[in-house]
Amino acid sequence: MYEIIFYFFAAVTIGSAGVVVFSRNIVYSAFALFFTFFGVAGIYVLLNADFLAVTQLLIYVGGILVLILFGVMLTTNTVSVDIKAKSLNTLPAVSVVAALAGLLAGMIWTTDWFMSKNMSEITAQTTSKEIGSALITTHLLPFEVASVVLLVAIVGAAMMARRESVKTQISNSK
Amino acid sequence: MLETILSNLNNILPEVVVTVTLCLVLILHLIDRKNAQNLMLLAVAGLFTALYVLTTQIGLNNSTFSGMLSVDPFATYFKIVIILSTIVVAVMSRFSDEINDEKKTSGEYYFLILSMALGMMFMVGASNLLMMYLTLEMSSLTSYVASGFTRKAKDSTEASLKYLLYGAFSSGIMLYGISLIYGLTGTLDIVGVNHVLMQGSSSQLALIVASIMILVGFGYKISAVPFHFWTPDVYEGAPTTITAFLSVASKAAGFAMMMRAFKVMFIDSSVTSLPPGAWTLISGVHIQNALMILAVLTMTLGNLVALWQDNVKRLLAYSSIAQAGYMLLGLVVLSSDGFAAVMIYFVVYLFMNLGAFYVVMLIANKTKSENIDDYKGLGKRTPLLSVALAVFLVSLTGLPPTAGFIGKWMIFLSLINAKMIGIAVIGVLNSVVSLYYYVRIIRNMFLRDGQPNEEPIKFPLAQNILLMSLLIPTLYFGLFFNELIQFAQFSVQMFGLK
Amino acid sequence: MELKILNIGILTWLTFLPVLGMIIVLLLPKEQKSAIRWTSLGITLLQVVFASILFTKFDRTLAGVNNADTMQFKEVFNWINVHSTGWFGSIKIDYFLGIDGISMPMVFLTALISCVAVISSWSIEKSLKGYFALLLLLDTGMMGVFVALDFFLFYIFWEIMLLPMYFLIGVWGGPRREYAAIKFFLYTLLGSVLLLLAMLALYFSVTIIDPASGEKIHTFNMLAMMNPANYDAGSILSGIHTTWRYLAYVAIFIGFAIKVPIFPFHTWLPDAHVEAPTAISVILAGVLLKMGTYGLLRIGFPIFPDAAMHYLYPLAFLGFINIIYGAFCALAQKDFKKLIAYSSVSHMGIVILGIAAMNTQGMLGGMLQMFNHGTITAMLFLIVGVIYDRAHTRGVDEFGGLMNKMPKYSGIMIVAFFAAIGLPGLSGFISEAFSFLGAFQTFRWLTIASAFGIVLTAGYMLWTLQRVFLGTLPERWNDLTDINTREMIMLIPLGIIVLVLGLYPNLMLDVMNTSANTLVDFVRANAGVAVGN
Amino acid sequence: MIPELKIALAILLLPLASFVLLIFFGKRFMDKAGHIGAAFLGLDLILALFTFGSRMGTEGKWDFTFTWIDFHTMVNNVPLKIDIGMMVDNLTAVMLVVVTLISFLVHLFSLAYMKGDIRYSRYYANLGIFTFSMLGIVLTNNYLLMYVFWELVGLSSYLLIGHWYEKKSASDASKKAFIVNRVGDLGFFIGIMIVWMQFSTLTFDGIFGAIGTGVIPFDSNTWLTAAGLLIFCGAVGKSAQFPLHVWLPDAMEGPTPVSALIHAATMVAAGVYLVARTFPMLTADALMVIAYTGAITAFIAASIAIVQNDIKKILAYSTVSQLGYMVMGLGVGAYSAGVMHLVTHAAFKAGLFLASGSVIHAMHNALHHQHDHHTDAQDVRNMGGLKSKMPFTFWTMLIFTLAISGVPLTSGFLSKDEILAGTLAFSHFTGHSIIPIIGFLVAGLTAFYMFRMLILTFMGEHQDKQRYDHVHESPFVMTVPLMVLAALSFFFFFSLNPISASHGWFFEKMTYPTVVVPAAAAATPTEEFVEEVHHQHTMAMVLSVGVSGLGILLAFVTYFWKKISADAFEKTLKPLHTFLYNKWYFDELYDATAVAAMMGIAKVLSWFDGAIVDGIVNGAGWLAKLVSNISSKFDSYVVDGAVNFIAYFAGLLGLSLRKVQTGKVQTYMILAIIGLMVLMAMYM
Amino acid sequence: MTITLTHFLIVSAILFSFGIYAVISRRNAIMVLMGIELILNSANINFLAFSRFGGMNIEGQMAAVFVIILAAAEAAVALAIVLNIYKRFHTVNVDEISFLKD
Repeated sequence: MYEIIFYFFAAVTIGSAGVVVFSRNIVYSAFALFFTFFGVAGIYVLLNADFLAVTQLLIYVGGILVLILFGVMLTTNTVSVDIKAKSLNTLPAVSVVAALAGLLAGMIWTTDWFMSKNMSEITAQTTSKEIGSALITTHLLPFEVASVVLLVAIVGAAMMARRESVKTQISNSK
Repeated sequence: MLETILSNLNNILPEVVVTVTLCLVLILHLIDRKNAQNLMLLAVAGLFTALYVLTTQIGLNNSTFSGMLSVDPFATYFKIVIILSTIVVAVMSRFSDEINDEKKTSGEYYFLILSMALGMMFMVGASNLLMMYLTLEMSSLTSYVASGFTRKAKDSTEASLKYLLYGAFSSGIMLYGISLIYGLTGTLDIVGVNHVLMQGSSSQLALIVASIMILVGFGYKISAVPFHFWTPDVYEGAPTTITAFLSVASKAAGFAMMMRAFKVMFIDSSVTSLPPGAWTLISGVHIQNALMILAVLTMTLGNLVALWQDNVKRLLAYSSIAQAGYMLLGLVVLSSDGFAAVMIYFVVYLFMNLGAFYVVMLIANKTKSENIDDYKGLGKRTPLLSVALAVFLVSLTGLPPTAGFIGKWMIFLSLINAKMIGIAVIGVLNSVVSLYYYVRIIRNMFLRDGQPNEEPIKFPLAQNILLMSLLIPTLYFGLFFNELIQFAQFSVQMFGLK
Repeated sequence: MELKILNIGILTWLTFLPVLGMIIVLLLPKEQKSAIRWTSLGITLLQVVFASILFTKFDRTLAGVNNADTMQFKEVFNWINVHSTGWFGSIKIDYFLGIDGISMPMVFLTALISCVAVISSWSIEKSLKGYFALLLLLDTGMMGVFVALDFFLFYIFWEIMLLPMYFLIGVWGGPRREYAAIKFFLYTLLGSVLLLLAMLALYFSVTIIDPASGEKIHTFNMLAMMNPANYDAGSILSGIHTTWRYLAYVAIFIGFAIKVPIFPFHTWLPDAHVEAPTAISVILAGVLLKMGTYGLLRIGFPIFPDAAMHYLYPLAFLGFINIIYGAFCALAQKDFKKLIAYSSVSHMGIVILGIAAMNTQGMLGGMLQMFNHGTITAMLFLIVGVIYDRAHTRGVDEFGGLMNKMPKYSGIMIVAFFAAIGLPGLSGFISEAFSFLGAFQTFRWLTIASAFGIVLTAGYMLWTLQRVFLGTLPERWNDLTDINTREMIMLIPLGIIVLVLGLYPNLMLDVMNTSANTLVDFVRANAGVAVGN
Repeated sequence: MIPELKIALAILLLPLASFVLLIFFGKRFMDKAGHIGAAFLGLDLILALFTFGSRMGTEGKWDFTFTWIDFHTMVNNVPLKIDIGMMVDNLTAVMLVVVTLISFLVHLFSLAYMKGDIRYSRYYANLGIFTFSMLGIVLTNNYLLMYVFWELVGLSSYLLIGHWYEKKSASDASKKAFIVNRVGDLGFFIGIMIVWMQFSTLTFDGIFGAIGTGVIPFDSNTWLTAAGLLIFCGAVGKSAQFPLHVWLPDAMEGPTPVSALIHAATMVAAGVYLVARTFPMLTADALMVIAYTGAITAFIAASIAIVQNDIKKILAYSTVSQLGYMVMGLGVGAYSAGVMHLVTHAAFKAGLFLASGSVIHAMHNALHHQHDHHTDAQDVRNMGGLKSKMPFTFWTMLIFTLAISGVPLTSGFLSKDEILAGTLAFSHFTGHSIIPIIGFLVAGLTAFYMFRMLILTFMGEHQDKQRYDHVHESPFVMTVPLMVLAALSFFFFFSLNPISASHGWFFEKMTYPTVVVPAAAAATPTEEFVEEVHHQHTMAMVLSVGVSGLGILLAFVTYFWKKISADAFEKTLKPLHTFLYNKWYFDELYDATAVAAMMGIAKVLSWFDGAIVDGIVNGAGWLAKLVSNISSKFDSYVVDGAVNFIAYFAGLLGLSLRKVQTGKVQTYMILAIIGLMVLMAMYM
Repeated sequence: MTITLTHFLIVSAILFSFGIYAVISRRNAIMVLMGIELILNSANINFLAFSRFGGMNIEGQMAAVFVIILAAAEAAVALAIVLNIYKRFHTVNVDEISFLKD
């Protein structure tokens, strides 16, 4: 059962990621990304990370994906049919990525990872509580820093995106 | 629990001060949207307070927040560098026409500067890979926005996009590398990683892949070849003040983090036969050779390409790549000498590089140009500024009696001490090459005549005071570097190491 | 021997007087042209006075060279003192000045040439203030090089000269000044970075006991570097005839060779000389070139006696090439200044040949030739400058018959030219003769071959003399005027020195003799001594 | 220092004082400068005569040596120092008189000859420094000072030859003289180096003393020979010996009294003096070379002199020839004869030059009177029949010509005779009979060309009647020196026996120096040689009078009685005549070889310096730029998709540095990943 | 066949490769951003997998939490910048925005 679920989610994740990457239509890509995030969330569940799975769905699907869709809509002339996004550097990209993937595969097969000795003892259990307590004890500082990061991101994004009365610009150096 | 948190807070008091200041800046901006002067003064006041608090922390050597952050002399030293450069950049921004044109968002501007500084201050102390990633991202995110600050200019916008894409890409790879380290050791704490690695691992390949992937993130931050490509474009496009800030503070933070990460994670403390200050890597970690290659490539490429530049900012961008190459030499040595040399270099670099950018900015204010050809005849029009720029450039070349010489001297001193003479030769030859393009600017200023009947350029006193406060240390440290070396050598201590 | 004025040592005065002058000049308003000139002149004259005092008070019997006790007018202050932090150990750098027979003549020469250069710069109008400020800074750098006994200090002074020189050539020079200036700058920097590396390697190889704290520290003290006992066993430069020692010597040699300049490294010189204003050519030829050979004597030979002895023949061979090659190149020149520049290459070759002999006569000859070439070439460049000021051309073939038109000028010119030819009775002869006599003892055939240089020298000098001064005066030069008092004032003292040293070389030889003997003995004695074992 | 040496020092310094006075204050004295110079020299002459007198009465020599430079160090357990000093022996004393006398007479003669010259005082100043340097050579007791004064003589001759430097030919000649002399001096200097290296002393006594004890340079007789010959090189230059004789005829561009002083009597004789001084250390081989050098010089110069038309050129070549004679004499071992010929020749050759100066002076005045600026005042073909117009000049000239031709009762006969006897003795000992053959041949030639000159100048018809009318005898100050010198050209000043000098005071005082080179001394024992010279004397006398008479007769037949047509002779032997007239093409040969080679090398090296050495440096800079800019050829657009995979990677690698910065952020990323992969690959 | 760590790592590696590919080959800036999200997700899978198989080590999960937070922040900033670009250049094709270059 566990295997079937894993393969299912793995297939969803990789398949949709393939669509994201190779689709020529950016809107398709954006929608395919939803399935990727979903698949990843499923894998999280398989990895005993229930809290993370939910967070993944909430933040990625509810937040980031929406942002990306906004981006797609705002930057694409939807009236015209031409919302295709071409790729470039195909050949070098393929070769580089192939080499990288090969390297990673080789590494994964050969490496002796840090593994718990008694895998059987690990049972499915919720980690929300642990995460919660870690956030205010051991990971308090990252937590606070993350809050500042979010503040900065909000202020920065707002400042960047705020529409100005557009004048014709003259670049100052070129 | 609360006591622990409070005592921890005491350790990050400078960061807290900066955080409070950035909030105050935001609030002040909401109250009074027009007055950039007050914002600047507030920011600078906050930074000086933080600096004062920092000075009380000198000598502190402990770890806080469950090992997330180290507050040790090493971090304090770099924090001082960062705060000093933030102060200079903040003051400098007041004199920048580019920034002053964006009056309405000056609150955000100082907020960004301060939050960049904050991120960097955390970077230098971070002693957990997660914390490192987090703070790196924090300073990067603000940098992306800051380099696109002058939204009217196309260049600035383009710079921010390139910076964003390249930065996110690099930090993504770094994150993957961090995850592999986690997989190998089961921990993200760098001291913990070190302990696990010390026990010996048969997984050479994963270790190499992980460490080099992490190197990508650091390399991008310090603009080391071949991860430097964003640097010239961003430096050219971003507002000059931000460029200056990125070239000094951001690089300092990146170096500090990298030095800490590599030294703490990969040091083999079981080897005791070495002379004091020297250390050795855990077998199977080949970071030294990688750094050596990076260093040589970085300085060579930076210098060779800088020969071709006509835009002074871009030229300085390549020059700062080359400077990063020299600093990397200090890491290659694998000894405290090298680290101390890098640290000394940063103080020196702070003054000379900020000085150079400051002069370039002032000149661009008046002439609206950063092209090297428009520097012709400046020696006559504004002698003080031209002489100052000449001194900064000479210092960047590394000629006595400027501070730049001391920086390079210490680097080569540590290299020779480690008998890495081949590398040292490449280094000095590079500095000869660098002379050529630095002198091009000097030549245009003094040896060439500008357009006829150009008016002399005058600068207000305040701007000259800032200039002097950069110029005088550049000369002073060239002759009296006693305390500087002493302080740097004292500050090489890192928490978690004997 | 100590000499203090206002409780500050005389060598410090000598070295930093020009800096004082520079500050005064910078503070003076731009319009006060004559005040700036007179300040510079006053400062350099004072320097000459101090140097003369030094010259008279100098104890001729003390050798110096490798012995701190016999160094004279010593000044030692601790400059940099980083306490031991366990890694480098303590870093201690001393402000260590002192002179011996090797540096004394050079100190005097520097003061003299600087003063002459100021006088010959009197007619400079363009950015006068900057010019004199830079000239004075240059003066400090030159003087510092000759009095510093700490390698680090030496290096600082060595490099301080570069920038003023760059500007002085680049701003006030001839049409191709930029090219010449950057070429000079790059070349010299290339040499000095190699010097830097060798210096650092030496630093880590030498350990002394710090008299203050009793701990073992590395040092930049040149004299300590000369003592074989101070080398750490197993350090980079320990041992004898090791690759590292050879490499370090070669690095140092290239650093100095570029300055001399020795054959393959000389191409900056003609350009720099031709483009530089007269006063700067005078300084270049008069003082800067000597730094190279001085460096070899002060650093190259005594610190690396084994390598120096090993490379003695190549050194002499380069000297031979310099002599012949420089003379041939001079023969082909049509530009008066370039001709003199190449003659410098040739004459410095004699210095190289002399010191490569590594015996008393050669060494003394070489050292004396350093001084003599300084004065003679300074005269030659001033002579070119005088004519250039009037005619605004330096083409040798464009002149003729000046002897009648400018009799005083021609009289002085004859002294300078024949001194350069090596006519007995003028200073050039003694030093050339000693150099050859000394070199002949060590390198028989090479010296015979080199001696052909004296025929070539006579050839190009007399040919030039004929083309410029003899024959008939072209009509366009009918309104040339003879030299004025100011020009006389700068040329006559040099002429007198040339004459006096020609008749009574002991005046200078006495000063150098003890040190030269000691240096030769030291190098010969230590060539076979392994260091650090 | 003994008082006599103090006087000698005064003799040395008086001309210097004259020089200093005239060079700095010459302008003030106006036309009195000459009188001042002459006065100084007059005093000098008196002192020299006094020294000569007291010297001749004593034995040994007066010597004074002091340490000039002490190196305060030891070499081979000998303190290293340079000793210099002065000495007066018989040779010196004679030379002192010769130099001061001729110089004084030239000063006197010039009072009229140089009157009105634009650089009158400079001329006298230069005469002063010349005399000073010449006396220095004579008075010194070591090679260093010898070399010093040697060079100073070169300088003063440079100044004097180039006195009329506005003339290109004059400045060329002065330059040529100095440089050719330098070539010789180079050898001299190298010789000194060898000597110094071996003996660490440069005094004659020190060196000869050391050689006498068997010490020789580098333990090699070859090196000793070489040292001697190298020092002899100095003499080759100064005394215009083959192959460096080319400068002397050109040097006639100087004023004629200068020629008399420098190029007849003193400076050129310095070389002979040098050989005489060095004589003790010359090996048999060295002497052989010297003898041949002298013989060849004597012959070449005599052969050229026959066909010259310029009166001064004829005298110049005759001087070269006679110098060759002296050198040959010394070379064959006839030491006293060589030195004696030096002295006698000084008197009559100076006389010849002064007389020719008198003629030229007169011709100049005549031509000037006619406003004729084209006719050469020195060409014998333009003269003729001056005998009656210039009786004093003619009669003195006749005496000089007889003397140089070696006619009995003259001084020239005595010295020449002894040299020829020496050559016969030499050939007897060594079998080199070519030397005496040349000796006699040259004696004949000399008589011929000298009388040719005399006849063409003074006898026969004048070429131009009008000009002839304007020729007048020279003034008193010019003829008096001629008469003094004429008197000195008779035998009784040197030996009371008119046919042999070997028992005269000169030979007694100027004894053969002790040869210190053991090998040379053994090869030709002095006593045997002197004996043999006596033996050959009659033979030499008969032969020499014979060939001289033949020469004179031939001259009269050809040019006075015109029984033989010189022109016809010239035409039949055209190639030979051209060859001789062009001085054996020596100048052309040197121009084509040595000078051209020098200039060629100079040009090539200068080009090399500019193009190659500099070019390499610039090329390195260019290469550095190229390395960073090679790119454009591998522009990233060229390699788009379809291109071969490997070529693409090669292109990417070759994409050099700068053009990589395309502005496309994704290219940057690819490069970063490639960098990453390369770094990883290095450890796998 | 049990699902081991390797399976998860392979999924993650594939995702990572896809991400890299998207980043370096897609012209549209938003596509590049999507690629970056893929990279971050792959790293997160790694963290969680190592956490799970390393004995439920909470550190991995904490890391993932923060990565998600940062991803959100980054996306916000990135979109703002992309919009800004679109305003200036009227395109979001990365290769067309290359005015700053050598």
